[in-house]
Amino acid sequence: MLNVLYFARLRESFGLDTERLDLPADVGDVAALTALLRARGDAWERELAPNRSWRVAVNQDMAHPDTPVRDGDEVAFFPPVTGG
Amino acid sequence: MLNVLYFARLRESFGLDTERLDLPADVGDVAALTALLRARGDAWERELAPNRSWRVAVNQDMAHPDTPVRDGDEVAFFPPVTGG
Amino acid sequence: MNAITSPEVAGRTEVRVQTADFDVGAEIARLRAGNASIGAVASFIGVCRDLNDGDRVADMVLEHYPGMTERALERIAADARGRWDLIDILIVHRVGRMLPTDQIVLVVVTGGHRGEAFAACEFLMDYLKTKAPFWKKEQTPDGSRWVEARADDDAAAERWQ
Amino acid sequence: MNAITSPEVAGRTEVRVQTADFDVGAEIARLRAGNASIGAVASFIGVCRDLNDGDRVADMVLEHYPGMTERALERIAADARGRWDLIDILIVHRVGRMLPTDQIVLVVVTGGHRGEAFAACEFLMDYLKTKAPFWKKEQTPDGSRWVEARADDDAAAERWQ
Repeated sequence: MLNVLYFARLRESFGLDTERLDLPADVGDVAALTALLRARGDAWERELAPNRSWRVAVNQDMAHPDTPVRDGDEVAFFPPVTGG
Repeated sequence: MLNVLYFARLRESFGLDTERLDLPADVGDVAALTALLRARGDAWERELAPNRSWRVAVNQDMAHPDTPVRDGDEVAFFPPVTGG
Repeated sequence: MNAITSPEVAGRTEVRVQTADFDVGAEIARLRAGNASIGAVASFIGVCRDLNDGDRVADMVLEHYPGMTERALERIAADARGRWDLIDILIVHRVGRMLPTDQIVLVVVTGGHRGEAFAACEFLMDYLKTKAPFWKKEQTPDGSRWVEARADDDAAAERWQ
Repeated sequence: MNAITSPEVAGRTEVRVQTADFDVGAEIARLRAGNASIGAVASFIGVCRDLNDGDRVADMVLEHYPGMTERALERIAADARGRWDLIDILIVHRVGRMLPTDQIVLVVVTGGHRGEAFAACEFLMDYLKTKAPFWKKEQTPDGSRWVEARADDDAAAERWQ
């Protein structure tokens, strides 16, 4: 199981702030997980399209497409940050 | 008449914070005025020696050796500044 | 003559994310209390403006990622300590609803000398704006909108690399 | 929706030389009051340390050139306004006797954006330290001494030319 979090614009677009996700055997990194979510269509396909800007953190560290994702991880999707 | 002011280390060395000075006809700039003061000897010669560091302001603006000095001016001699 | 023999007071790093407002004077006084080795205090306050990208802003809501935000700010502070010789670092960032003229963020850096305190304070703000998970949503006359990340904030952060 | 229509409040330049201490929080609050176009407040406090050039400092006396000092500070502030788009500039410099941990100088710059406020605040301090007629005399265990001007302060000021 993964704990997946969504923030800001993504949270609103998905209508979801967190979900528990069974990790398929063939999903081993951030890129594969993103593809899995994008395949849900609608807002998922639109917000996570390659031409949109979003960020992923794994266990609260900024991640890259090839960052490994393992059972028990906390993965967060969010827009570029705008604090300060 | 000039109004001449001394600050900080110079004030202490000269034992003087201000004086009224008749301006000799041949003293027309800061360099000539400095030479006139240096000729007093002792602390004057020592503090205003070419190898010491000091500054001159004429009418409250930073001056250079060739800045003109005229009757009625306020001229100040002081060490490099150390505020802040 | 040896009148003053205050022991060196160690500096601290403090990071807070809170809905409550902060008191700049009190925060600075608390950091400085009893530490006679501090010669420089550089600080920055980010404030909610009533105008952004040409539109009136009625209010703003700041969202964050609890846990990761504090972690990111601690890391940014540690990075600053690796670059400069500093005494204290304080970062306070508010979340929740804010109105124009409300304070959003405070960064205070103390040190022996001003050059390092200034550099670290600006570095912390530049990094915070591009690396700490906060997001702003504004209310404008046309409705609410998520603030877009700014290219010049990325450029400001890249100066330090 | 047009909830906020605060008129633009003009910025001000304020320069003060005084023996009294200052209250950083109150000074910043006063500058900011009612001005919703301020997005950034950069400030710096210079503080009396108990150590300088390796010697314990028991106290310090700050002397200045009344009249020329205010004039120099006004000029430095005008110079900063010519370089950056700023809202307020406040410079408060104390004179007289000060003890370790006492505040010496305060510079506050407000503006729309942080980059300009930071740059102007550091510029003002660098220029003040090399161009405003103040002099420090310290009491150390070996007696009193006039503080010497520092080459790195000159270097800091030259960066802006």
